[in-house]
This record gives sequence, structure tokens and C-alpha cells, in this order.
Amino acid sequence: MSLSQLLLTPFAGALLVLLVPGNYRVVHRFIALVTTAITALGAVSVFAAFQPGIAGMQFEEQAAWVPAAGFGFHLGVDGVNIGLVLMASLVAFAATCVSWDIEKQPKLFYILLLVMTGGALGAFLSLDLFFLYFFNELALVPTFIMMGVWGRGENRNYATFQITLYLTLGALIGLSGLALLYSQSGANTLDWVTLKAWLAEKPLSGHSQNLILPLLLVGFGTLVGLFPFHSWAAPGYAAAPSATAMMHAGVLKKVGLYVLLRVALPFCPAAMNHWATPLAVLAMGNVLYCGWVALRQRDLFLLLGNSSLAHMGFCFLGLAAANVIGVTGVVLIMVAHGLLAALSFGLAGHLTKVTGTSDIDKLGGLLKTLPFVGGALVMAFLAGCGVPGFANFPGELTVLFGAWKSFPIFVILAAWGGLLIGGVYMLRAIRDLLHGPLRDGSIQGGDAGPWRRVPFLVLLAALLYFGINPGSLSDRIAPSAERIALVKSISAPATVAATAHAAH
Amino acid sequence: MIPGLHHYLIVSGLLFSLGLFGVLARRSLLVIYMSLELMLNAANLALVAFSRFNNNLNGQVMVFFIITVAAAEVAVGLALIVALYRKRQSAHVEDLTRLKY
Amino acid sequence: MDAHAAQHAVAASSAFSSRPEDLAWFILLLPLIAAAGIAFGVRRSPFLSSTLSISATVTAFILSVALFLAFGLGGYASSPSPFSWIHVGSLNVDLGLAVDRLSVLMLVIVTGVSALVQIYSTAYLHGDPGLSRYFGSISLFTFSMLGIVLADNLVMMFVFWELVGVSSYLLIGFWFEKPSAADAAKKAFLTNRLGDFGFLLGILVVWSATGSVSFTEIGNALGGNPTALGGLASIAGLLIFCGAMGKSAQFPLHVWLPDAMEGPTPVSALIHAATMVAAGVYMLCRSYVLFQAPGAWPAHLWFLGDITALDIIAIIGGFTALLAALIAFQQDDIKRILAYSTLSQLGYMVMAVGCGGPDAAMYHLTTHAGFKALLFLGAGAVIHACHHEQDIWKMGGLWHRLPVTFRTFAIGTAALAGVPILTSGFYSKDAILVAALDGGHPVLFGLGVLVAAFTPFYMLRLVIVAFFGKPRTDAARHAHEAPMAMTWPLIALAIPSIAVAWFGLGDFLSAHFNPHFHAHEGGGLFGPFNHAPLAAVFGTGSLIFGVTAAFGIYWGATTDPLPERLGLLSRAMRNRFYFDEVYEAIFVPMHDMVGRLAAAVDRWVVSGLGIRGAHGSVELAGRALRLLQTGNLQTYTFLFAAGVAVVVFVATK
Amino acid sequence: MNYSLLSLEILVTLLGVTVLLADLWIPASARKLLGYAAATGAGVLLTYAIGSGAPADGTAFGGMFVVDALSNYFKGFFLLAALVVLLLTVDLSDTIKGYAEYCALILFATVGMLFAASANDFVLMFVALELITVTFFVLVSYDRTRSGSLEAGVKYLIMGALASAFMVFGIALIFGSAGTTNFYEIAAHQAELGKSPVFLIGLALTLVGLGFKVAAVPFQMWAPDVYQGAPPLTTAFLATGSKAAGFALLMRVAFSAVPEITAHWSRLILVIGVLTLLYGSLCAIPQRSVKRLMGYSSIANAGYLLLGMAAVSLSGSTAVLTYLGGYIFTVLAGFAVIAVISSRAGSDDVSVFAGLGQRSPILATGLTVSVVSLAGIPPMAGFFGKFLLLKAVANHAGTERFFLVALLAACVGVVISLYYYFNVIRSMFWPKSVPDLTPIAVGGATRLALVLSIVGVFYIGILPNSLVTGARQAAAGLAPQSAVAGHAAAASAPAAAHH
Repeated sequence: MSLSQLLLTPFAGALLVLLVPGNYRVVHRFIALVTTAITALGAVSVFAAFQPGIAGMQFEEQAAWVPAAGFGFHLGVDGVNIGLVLMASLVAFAATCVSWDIEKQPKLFYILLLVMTGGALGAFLSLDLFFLYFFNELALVPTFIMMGVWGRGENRNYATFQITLYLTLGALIGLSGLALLYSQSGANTLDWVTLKAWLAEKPLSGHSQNLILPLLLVGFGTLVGLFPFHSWAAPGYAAAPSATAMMHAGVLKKVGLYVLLRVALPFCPAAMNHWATPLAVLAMGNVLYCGWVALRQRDLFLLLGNSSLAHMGFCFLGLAAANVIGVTGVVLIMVAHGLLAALSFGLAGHLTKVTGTSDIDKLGGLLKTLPFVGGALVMAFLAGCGVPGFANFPGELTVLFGAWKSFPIFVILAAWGGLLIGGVYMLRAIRDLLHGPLRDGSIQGGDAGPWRRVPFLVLLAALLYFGINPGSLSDRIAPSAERIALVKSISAPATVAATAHAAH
Repeated sequence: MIPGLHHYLIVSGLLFSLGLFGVLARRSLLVIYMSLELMLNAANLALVAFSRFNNNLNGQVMVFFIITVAAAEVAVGLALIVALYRKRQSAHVEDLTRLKY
Repeated sequence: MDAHAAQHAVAASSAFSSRPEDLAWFILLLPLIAAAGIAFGVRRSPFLSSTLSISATVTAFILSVALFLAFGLGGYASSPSPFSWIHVGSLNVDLGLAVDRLSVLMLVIVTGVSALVQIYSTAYLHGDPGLSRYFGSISLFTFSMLGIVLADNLVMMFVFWELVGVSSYLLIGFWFEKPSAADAAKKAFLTNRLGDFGFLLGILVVWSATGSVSFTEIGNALGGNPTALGGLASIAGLLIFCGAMGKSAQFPLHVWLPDAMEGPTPVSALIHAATMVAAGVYMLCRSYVLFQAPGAWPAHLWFLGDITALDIIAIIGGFTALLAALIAFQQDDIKRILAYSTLSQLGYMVMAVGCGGPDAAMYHLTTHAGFKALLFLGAGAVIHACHHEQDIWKMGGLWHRLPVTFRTFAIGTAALAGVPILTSGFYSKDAILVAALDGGHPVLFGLGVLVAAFTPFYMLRLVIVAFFGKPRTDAARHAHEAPMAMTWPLIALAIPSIAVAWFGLGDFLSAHFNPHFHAHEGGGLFGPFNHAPLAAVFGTGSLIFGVTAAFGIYWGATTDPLPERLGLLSRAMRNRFYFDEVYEAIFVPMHDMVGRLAAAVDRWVVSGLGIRGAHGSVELAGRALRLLQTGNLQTYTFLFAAGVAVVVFVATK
Repeated sequence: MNYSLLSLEILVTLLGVTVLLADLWIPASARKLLGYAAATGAGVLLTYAIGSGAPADGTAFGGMFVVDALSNYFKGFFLLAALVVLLLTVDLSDTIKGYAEYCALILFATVGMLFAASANDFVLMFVALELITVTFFVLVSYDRTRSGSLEAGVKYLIMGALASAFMVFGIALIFGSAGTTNFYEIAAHQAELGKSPVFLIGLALTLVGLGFKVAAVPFQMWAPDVYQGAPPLTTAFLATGSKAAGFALLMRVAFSAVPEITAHWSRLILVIGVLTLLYGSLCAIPQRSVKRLMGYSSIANAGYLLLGMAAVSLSGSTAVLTYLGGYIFTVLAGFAVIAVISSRAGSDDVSVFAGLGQRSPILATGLTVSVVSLAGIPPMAGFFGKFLLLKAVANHAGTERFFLVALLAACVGVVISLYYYFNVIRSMFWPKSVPDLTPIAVGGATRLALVLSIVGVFYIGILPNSLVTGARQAAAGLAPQSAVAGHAAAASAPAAAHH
């Protein structure tokens, strides 16, 4: 399956759903499900066909689009995005599965979901930064609409308003950054490969870099929920329907990081060095501050939202480290967290549907009545506090290793946040939600039936596979990471004096 | 003494300001409209003066255009104002504030 | 990269070649397979689950013994070529197995105890609805534990370290509906996490200094340049030790172990006697090479002078041993007495490592694994017999009602107390005392002797109160012997408690740590008295002292006479010296307070002022600005003229 | 002289006259035919204009009238706007008193726009503008029964007359100081003219007149009232044709008459642009009347376009032209729907659009596409246009703080605009209160017009290449080289950004 076919599948599906009259609800669901399933299989095949150990792009496809303005349609995967593509398509499939019983305007819902999927895939696949942005916007808009229409909770309108405002502004600021890149580079193109070659010849002036990087960091950082631009995230996910939360928290959120990896790191190296420490500080804001906020949350979705923000902190730390280990770690986390976030929000959604509340204080002992969902949720929570065997662990470990040389103190803080703060709120959630005696009113329905388990099992399987065998990812990532990393692979062993000095 | 270009310009400038003042200060649509015509004529005066002193007739051609256009404008304008008066029994700007904010 | 790929291929091809050490792979994976089989296959049937799990473990045990005999005695370290786990830049982590004397010995212990415990559990937990889950978790635990044992690099050890934490979390919280159990599980996991935090940092320090995480490579690096760790040598050692502190429940992280007794008793026998808690000590021995490096401190910690990491470890160990023993004096819950005794013994082992006697520590670990598991299982049998009564003062006179349990329990006690010649405990404890002497720690030696006197005291207190005298409750009165499935694991465990000593295990271990080691002539059963009479005599003396004291105080007692004799001190002992209270009072509120603060800031400042503020001001600006559009032509013309003025002014300026 | 250059203008005039005369014979019952005829005529002329019939470049009336890439580019869009609006009139013909005259006036206004596109002399510029304005006085107040319409008409009349008074005075001063009113001749002497304050004042006053046309702050006051009061179709034509004509002239004057002075004024234009877009976006937030909302939105869009002009670069002008192209389709699609609904309901309050999703999918689609495109969201035309504009501004943001600020202000403006645009969508598909759900019948002509504009919006959004190429040629024909040179002096933009 070629990349363009992979990209077109969801849109084709959306068109198909559009053509089927509104009252054939089952057909809509079926089409959506099949489409995403095909997409997922295609992504798996691409992932399998992808050759590890090659740094450059693979399966490239190119077409002129607006030569007058220097935009082209350019698809391709390297180590940085191949894993994300796979993750995105898996999550999309899961999201379609969990939205099986959408009652209100299912047709529109599935169309939006498919457009969202296509947009996300397009953002990850496009090597022309214009199209990257284009597809990202294309995927964001359905998010807002889905939240506004199918969202839950009384303050969903405000949450929708907030997330729309935040993400659009963030995206636009990021876009300004890209536009500046376009003009400052003088390459008269936004094609990443061309730019990379061009800027290798004549890099951006320090002035331009210091102009572009802040815009990129603030803009795309906002899309990721970089502290202090994060407050849209938790309430947003609390208000979003499961599928939307899964897609956004899992997939779309990563686009921001992806752009930072692709653009900020290789194109603004000097500025990146200059901004590394502030960025690391903000990363601590995510890891510690959001972690502490999560400690206080008594709403399941708010808890998950804040914890996913905390995870993003590790990504920013790796980004700040900017060496091949850190970058690889960032990508590992992006993939892992995508799967994990989707899993958690999917399960939380199911749980909320069954029990009718997401208030942890009203629930308890659910493991008894919902063995599958409960068990899966336990696994999700454990994965969330960095337990080995799940994909998050190697990612966070790698980031810590990568950042150790540059930011020992921040690594110590991050380890504290990940191992302890994370452990505390995750285990507290298990304790209050699943363990202990059954609370009254917790139960109105049953566990997930065999079919309902499929999405969760798929995500869990992926999490475990990459957790047990992270090499399958890292061997693909590392060579490409080497290309965009600033600090090339650390020469070991470093001088002990330096380390000793750095550590204190 | 022989009036020079600047004399004409000063007069036309005065006329223009007069017209503008009328537009800004008066309440009756008709008066305002007359003041506007005054402003146009101030421009005409300036044009004529310029073309006379630059020995360049284009300016006077322009004047003819302006007069014609102004005539058309007046025709339409007065028709409108009359129609409005018929409708509201008033041609005062302060009665003309249904569309706002 | 290609190099890695090639290596990877080699690994894959050669991993299961016919070399004996490759058996280790099967030993490691069997329990995992069992766990997976239970999770995805026979979950529905408790019987199948237990059978699957037990058979897997037993097979693993047999293989371990085979491996032990195959070359364990030959004693050469070797490791199957690794699978690549993650290779990025200078971070290379392989999943390789270290198969040497240490690990094969541990393999035998872990698989053996695990097998017995599982057999025992079939009867102990008979009819429990969660039985399949239980066996699944226990298989997972066994797998993780074996992983720790076999890991040949720090990261892999950390991975399985965490997994052990998780699986013990599942086991302790097996009865998760019980709030106390759920809390205990949480506490155990988080306390361990605190230790792991240090462990992880330790790994980072070592990696950045030596450029590798593999034990052999680190060993080579340090061998080539002993000061490779530079100023961080001692710090690194202590950080690694933090991990041990967590798992082996050393002061100040010891608080989780007693609470962990909320889990099913067999679990306590497995986790809190033989395996998990031993992991800390094992890890210290495994990474002993780090501690042999000359200690050094960063510049501004100069005041620590030439105190080495080992010294600190020894002190912590000794202190834990004493503290736990004292607390054990005044516990009434049979399992808690054993728990604190375990703490005390672990402190002993850690102290041994600190005194430079890892072989002694491993020796005691081995013997202790046997008899402490025995004691726990025995306690389980007692509890089972007394309908889940755990207070020893509510028992009494059980010795003739539970003959098998009593005899085996007595043997266990003897071994723990260290009865000379007969029991294994004597030799291993003696080894530790010797290590303390040789290591030049007279104070710690004295402390060791003291603990050696306390141990028989509180154990005999338990035995006398629980098994002798008159039954004090109906439960005790109608107690009856446990079924076969429970009794013969006791018997099976009783054997090593006596017999281990006869195979010169100590020399076997010493030879591992010290290549130039050759056994003392005139070894055998009376060896200790020959070559280190001081330690042996003191050990025996302390035993006699403890025993007499115990008989003197408790023989025939119906209530505990100590409180009025010791008064305040005994209250403190009873309340575990208030450690939990202090922690509850400090750490938990600290994080919660910060959390509350952060949440408030997030709610009111960031999203409150930031977002709602921006939103409000924009909306307000809109509503204000549109008022300009009065609809009055006069306003319009005026603004127009003003605009013209401004534009003309700016344009011509 | 070569009349073929004026062929379009002549033909459209004839078409208008024909419609007027035909009205005398055709029975009232068959009035629709007039609309169809006018529309078909416009359509034919459109195909003729963008097809082979496009006259070769050249000048007439002694250089007053020029035909070049720019004029052809705009003329295409003027005819298109006329065509769509005329199509829309067909189904509403019963509601329009004096239908034939209405069509004819639209055509005459179109003639004015065509001339404007070709004006190369201040005199012709004035005449063309007045032709447009005076026609629109009538068109705006055409619905004489509604006092709103009359009020709007009078307001437009007064403000328009005021603007043209200033402009005429300005032209007088220009003539006085330059001795000519021809753009090329002025361009030739702009160096010394740039120093004469009289000339600068005159130029400023002239630009004021154009600023009024495009509704730029501080000359935007009329726009909301007129947009709201005028008949919807008039508003549609006002928002597309008239505005585009304003920009056509603005670009001519700025880039082919006085490029260097424009380069010096780029900051002034930039500031005006920022104020305009912020004013439009902010005031639009609390609006209930959709037509008034569109009025403010058109102010905001004028702001974005001015930013593009302020860049004073080829890429900037290209962006402006591209954006205008997409904007015309977008606005037409929106007003098509507004016209149908408001003429049905007699009101244009947002609540009238409630539940449109169920009532008439095609209308709902039309308005949604329009609004979403206005909000600048892919894959609509608005997105690409805005992107090009931001890019053009960004070209200088590297060197000039002003432009960086403008860039961020534009971002903020877009975000604000999302807010009110999505209100419209929400009320269409997810109304707060349950509206009447009687389906709305949509006539064939309206459908055609809608489909035309919707397809246009998507086409430009997804395959913008042809449009961008055209716009680029048009901008290049605008003597941009000197503009670039002038600009390079003023803002020293990286040369690579221009080609």
C-alpha cells in the first residue's frame, strides 16, 4: 500500500459515508470501521516494509502543486514519522470501534472522525511543511465540532471554546514561524528535504533563528500543551467524546512535537541551544506542576488529561537535550503515549458510560464488576506510571538517559515526577476507582463484551509489543534521529570530572 | 494687484473647509448635501486655477467630468432624500439612526 | 548500526544453541509462558491454572538444579549472547543472561521456594474465586524474580526490578476488596518506587561514567581504571544501594514490609522471606564490583572523609537489624513477628555486604530463604488451623494438635536462632560475624552478637506462647492439622534448614567473589570453631542467653509480662517506633499540599485569569468598539474628517 | 484608436441597455427571462473575457485606459460576480419592483468596475468610481418600501459624496503639483514629486477616497449600516464587485503610479490594515444580524488585504489578488444563502438560520462553506489566501518589528473571527431552541449560482495553482520591479521572497 493510498483511504471512506443516505446508520458504522481497519493494516504493512538502519526517507512520493509559490505535495516516511503513522492509524481504528453506539447524527460523526484520521495521517506523512500544517488544521476543526456537538459535561461549551481558541492561536503562531522560515531561508520552498539540503549549505542567521524558534516553540508547544499553555487540555478531554479525546490526546497532540522535531531542531540549531534550558524548565513545569495538579483531580478525565500533560514534559526534556538518544526517546514516547492515551480515554469513556459518572469519589471496587475494563485500566494506569513491559517505559528511560549529560538536575526532577508523583496519582486512582469495596450506584451495566474488547486489546497489544521489543522502533528511529539531532551521539565514556561537575 | 495661483487656492481651500464645516455641523440632509456640492466646486475652482496657471487644459476637462458626475449624483441624491422624507416625514440625520452598532 | 544488526543476528542464532547455560532461557521463560497461558487461556478454570503454573515452576526448578550441577560447581561465569533490547547512540542495552555461581544458586532458591509455595497455596487458598489470578500473578512474579537474578546489566535488572514491584503489588493486593490490603499494596509499591528512584539515578551515574550498563563491561572499565567513577564513586554506590533499601526493606524504607503481611500468607513466604526482599542483597552482591572501587566524594562533601559507601551500607544494615529485632519483641501478630524478624535478618545480610562479606551475605540469604519460608508457611498452617486467628496470645497448646507443623516450625526456629552444628542458620550467621570481624568493624560485630541474642528470644517467645501452654481460645482448642498439600512443603523446606551446611556452600560462594580463595583446612561441621573461634563462641553464647531469657519470661505466661517491665520502651516497640506515623505526617501531606496549591493556581490563575480573562476582554472590546457605530451620520462624517486629518498628517510627515 | 480594447465595456453596456429596452416588450409574467438573459449574457462575456476574447495588452484614450494582465484578472472576477448576482435575482424577481432596471443597474455598475480595472488616469479613475458609486446609491436604496433600505441608501450617499469630494480635491492637488493625471507620467517623476507636500496631500486624499471604497479604518463607518440595510443581493455585489474594484484601483495607484511613495508609506498602510482587521473582527463578535456581521467581516478582510499591500512586494500583491479571487467566490456563496433566507423570513437575524441543516442541505452547505472559508480553514479558498498573505507579511517580519506585530495581530484576528463564524454554523446545525423545520425550496438559478461559487471555493482551496499563476502575472504586470526596488530601499526584504 503506497503512502498516498494510505492517506486517501480515510478521505475516500468519508466521501462514501457522505454519499450513503442518513438513515442507513449501520452502513455508516460499517464503512467507517472497514476504512480505518484498512488504514491500520496498510500502516502495519508500511511499518513492516520500512527498512531499519536507513536514515533517509522511504516510500517517497512527490507531485507539483503550486509551483508559483513553491509548494509541492511530498509524502515520505523516515524513522521519525513511521512509528507515528502506525500509531495514528491504530488509534483511529480503536476510536472508530469505541464510537460504535453514537446515537446523535452518526453520519456526521463518522465523516468528521474519518476526516480527522486522514488529517492526522496527512500531517505525519507530508514532507512539505505547508501540507503538514494544512492537514493538521483539517484534523483540528472536526475536533472542535465533535466536542461541541457530542461532548459531555455541563461546561463543554466553554471547554470547546477554550480549546478552539488555544489550538487555533497556537497553530497560527506556529504557522507564522513556518512562514518566517520560508522567507528567511530564501529557499522559496517549505519542502523539508529541500530545506534540509539548502540550510545545510547556508544555515539561517542567528537572528532569523532567534526569531523563528520562539514562534515555533510557543505555537506548536501550545498544540502539545507545553506549560504554561496547557490549560485547554484537561477540561477539553473531559468534555470531548471518547473517540475525539482518543484521537486528539493520542494523535493530533503529537503533531506539534513532530513539527518541533522536524523543524526546530535541525533548522534552528543555534537558537535551540540557546533556548534549551528554558525549554527544559518548562518541561519540568509539565512533569512536576501538571503532575501535582493531577494529584488533586477527582475526575477521571481531568486526571488522565493532566497525566498526559505530564508525559509531554518528558518529550520536551528530550527535545531540549537534542541529542540522538533524547530525540529517539521523544519519538518512542510519542508513539507509546499515543497508544496509551487512546487506551486510557477509551476505557474511561466506557467506564463513564457504564457507571454514569467519572467522579472518582462516587466509584470504587469496579475491578470486581468490570473485570476486563478494570483490568485493562489497571494496565493503562501502570503503563502511565512507567512500568516496564509497556512502551512508555523505554521511551521515558531513553529520554532520561539522553538528557542526563546536559540536564542532570532536571533529569532527577523528571525521574521524581515520573516514578513517584506519577506512581502516586496512578495508584491512588487504582485504589479509589478499582480496588476497595464496591461503592453504591457504581454499577448499572456490565463489562465490555467480546467485540467491545477489540479496540482495547489492539492498543494493549501494541503497547506491550513496543514495550517488550522497543528495538523494533528504536532501530528505525535512531538513524533518522541522528540526522536531526544537534548533539551527535555522545562519545562515551565522558570525562568523569565533567560528569561530577555537571551532577552538582 | 494681479491675483496669483495661491490666491485661488486659498479661496478654494476656504470653500472646501466651508463645505466640510457644513457637512459636519448641519443636521438637515439637504444642507449637508449642498455643502458637499460646495466641496466639489472648491475642487473645481482649484482645478481651473491650476490648469490656467500651468497652461494645461486637462484640468478643465476634468472639471467638466466633475460637473456632469455631480449632476447625476445630485439627481439620485435628491430623489433619495425625497423618498426618505416621504417615508419618515423628516430629513434630519438624527432621525436616521435605525441602523446602528 | 550494521554491527548491532549482525550482533543481533548472532544472538538470535546462538541463543538456543546447545550450551548448558542456555537452559537459563527456558528457566526464565517458563513462568512467563505459564502466566500468559493463564491470562489468555485457562483463566476460567482454577485447577488448570494452578496445574499449569505449578508444573512450569517445577520444571524450571528441575532445570535450575540441572544447571547448578551442570557447571555451577565448576564455577565459571558465562552469559549467552544477548538479544538487542535498545541500541541508540551510546546507550546499548541487551537482554543478556548472567549465568554464574550467584545466579544459578538463586535460580534454585527462587524456583524451589516458588514451587513449594504454589503447591502449598492450592490447599491454603482452596476455593478462593481469584485463584487463577493468584497463580497468574505468582507466575509473573517468579518470572520477574528470575529476571533480576539472570540480568547481566543494570537496565535489565531495573526492568525486572520494577516488574517484581508490580507483581508483588498484584499479590499483596490480591484481596483488593479489603481496603487494608489495597492500601498495603499501594504502600509497598510506592515505597519501593522511592528506592527505585535512587537506583535509576545510580544507573545513570554509572552509565555516564563508564559508558556502559553491563556488569561485565563496568567491571572491565573499573578493573582498567578503578577511579573511573571519580568523585561520584561513593554517591553512585549509595544510589544503587537505594534500590536495595527499597526491595530489602532497609531503614528508612522498611515500613512497607510489615503492612505487606495483608497479602495471603504463602505470598509472604515467597516474597517477603525468600525472594523479593532478598533481591536487594543479591543486587548488592551482583554489582559488588562498584563498591570495591575506591570511595570518593564530590568536592563539597569533603567532611565525609574516607567513609566509604560500604561503611554506610553496613551501618544502615546493622541499625535495621537491631531496630527490627527490638520491634519484633512486642508484636503479637504471628506474621508480623516473622516480618520483623525478616527485616532484622535482611539487615544482617546488608551489614555483611557492608563489611565486605558478600559471600557471607549470600550464604545467609540462601539459608534464610529456606527456613524463613518454612516459618511463614508454618505460620500459615497455624493461622489456617485457627480459622485465620493471627494473635499468638489467642493460641496456645498447639504442639500436639498440629504435630507436623510444630516440628517443622521448631526446626525453622532453631535454624533462625542459629543452633550450632545442626542448623544451616548457625553457619551463615557465623560467616557474617566473621565478616564483621575481618572487615574491621568491632562495633558492628558486637551489634551482630546482640541481634543474635535477640533473635532466639523473640522467636522462642512466639513458639512458647503459640504452641505451648493451654489453648486460650476455642479456635486454638479445635485446631487441626493442615492437609498434605500444606504439610509436605513444610517438610521439604525443613530439610535444607538443617542440611545446607553440609555442602560447603560458604566456600562455594567465597570462591565466586575471591578467585584466589581456597577453603580452610579442617572445615566440615566444626569448621567455625576451628578457624574463627571468637565469632562462633560469641554466636553460641548469645543463643544460649536469648533462649534462657525467653524461657524465663514466657514459659507459662498468659499475657505479655514485658510491657510493665520495659514500660515506655515496650510501647514504642509495639508501635514500631512510630515510623509510619512520622511518614504519614510528613511526606504524604507534603505532596498533597503542593498538589493542592498547583491545582488552585491552575484553576484560578492560568485558566482563570489567562483564558477567561482574555476571552472576557476580547468580548468586552467588541461590545465597546461597536458603540462607535452610532448610526448617526454626524458621527460618521466627523470621524471620517478626523481620519482624513490623521492620514494626511502622517502621510506628509 | 483601437476599440477592441474596450470591447467588454461596450458589450456589457449594450447588454444593460438591451435589458432595459426588452422590459418594454416582455410581459410582466415573463420577467424572469430578463434575468436569465442578463445572466447568460454576463456568462457569455465571462467565458469570452477569460477565454480567447481577452483583448491584447494596450492603451486607449491617450493612455487613460490600459488593458493588461491586472485588468483582465479583475474583469474576469467582475463579470463572474455580476453573473452570480444576476442568477440570484432570477428566483427573487417577484420580490424586486422594477426588476429590469435592477438588472440593468447591476450591469451598469459592472461597466464601472470594468473601467476601474483599466483606469490608468486619475480622471478615468474618478469617473469609473462615480459610475459605480452612483449606481450603488440606487441599488442600495432599491427596496423603497423598507425604510432600512432608504436609510442605508442615504448614508451611503452622504458618505460616498464626502469621500469623492475629498478625492476630487486630492486629484486637483495632484494635477496641480504634477501637471498630469496619468499614472505612467506620474510614475516617471515620482522621485521629485515625492518631495512636494502638495502632491503628497493630494495623493493621501485620493487614497482616502479609495479607502472609503474598500471600507478601511477610519473610513469604514458606512459599511455595516449599508450592508445591513441594503437588499441582500446589492450587499452581495457591494461586498464583491465594489470592494474588488476599490482594490484594483488601490493597487494601480499604489504600485504603478507611485510605487516608491507607497514603499515609504508601507508602515502607514500596515497600521491601517491591522486596525481595520481588528476593528472588523472585534465588532463582529456581538452581532445578531448576519448581513451586518458580513459587513464587519468584510471590513476585517479589507484589513488582511491591506496587510498584503503593505508588504509592497510581488508576493504581497500576488497574495492580495489570490485572496480577492477566493474571497469573491466565498462571499457570493454566503450571500446567495442569506438572500434566499432573509427575503423569505423578512429578517436576517441569526435565529432565522436555525435548523437550516435540516431545512435545506444545499443552502446550509453554501453558508457553511462560505463561513468556514472566511474563517480561513482548509481546504477552502480562504485558507490558502490567508496563508499567502501571512507569508507575504512574514517576509518582512524578519527585518521589521512592525511586520512581526502585524503578523501576530493577524493571527489574533483570525482566532477572534472563528468565534463569530462558528456561532453562525452552530445556529444552523445545532440551534439552541427548536426552530420550524419546514423545508425550503431552492430555485434552479439559485442552485446553479450556489454550486458555481461552492465549487469555486473548493477548487481554489485545493488546486490554487492556476489562480496563483494568474495573480502572479497580474501583479508582475503592475510594474512591480520598480516596486521591489522601491521597497528594497524601504524595507530591504530578502530578494528571494519576490520570485
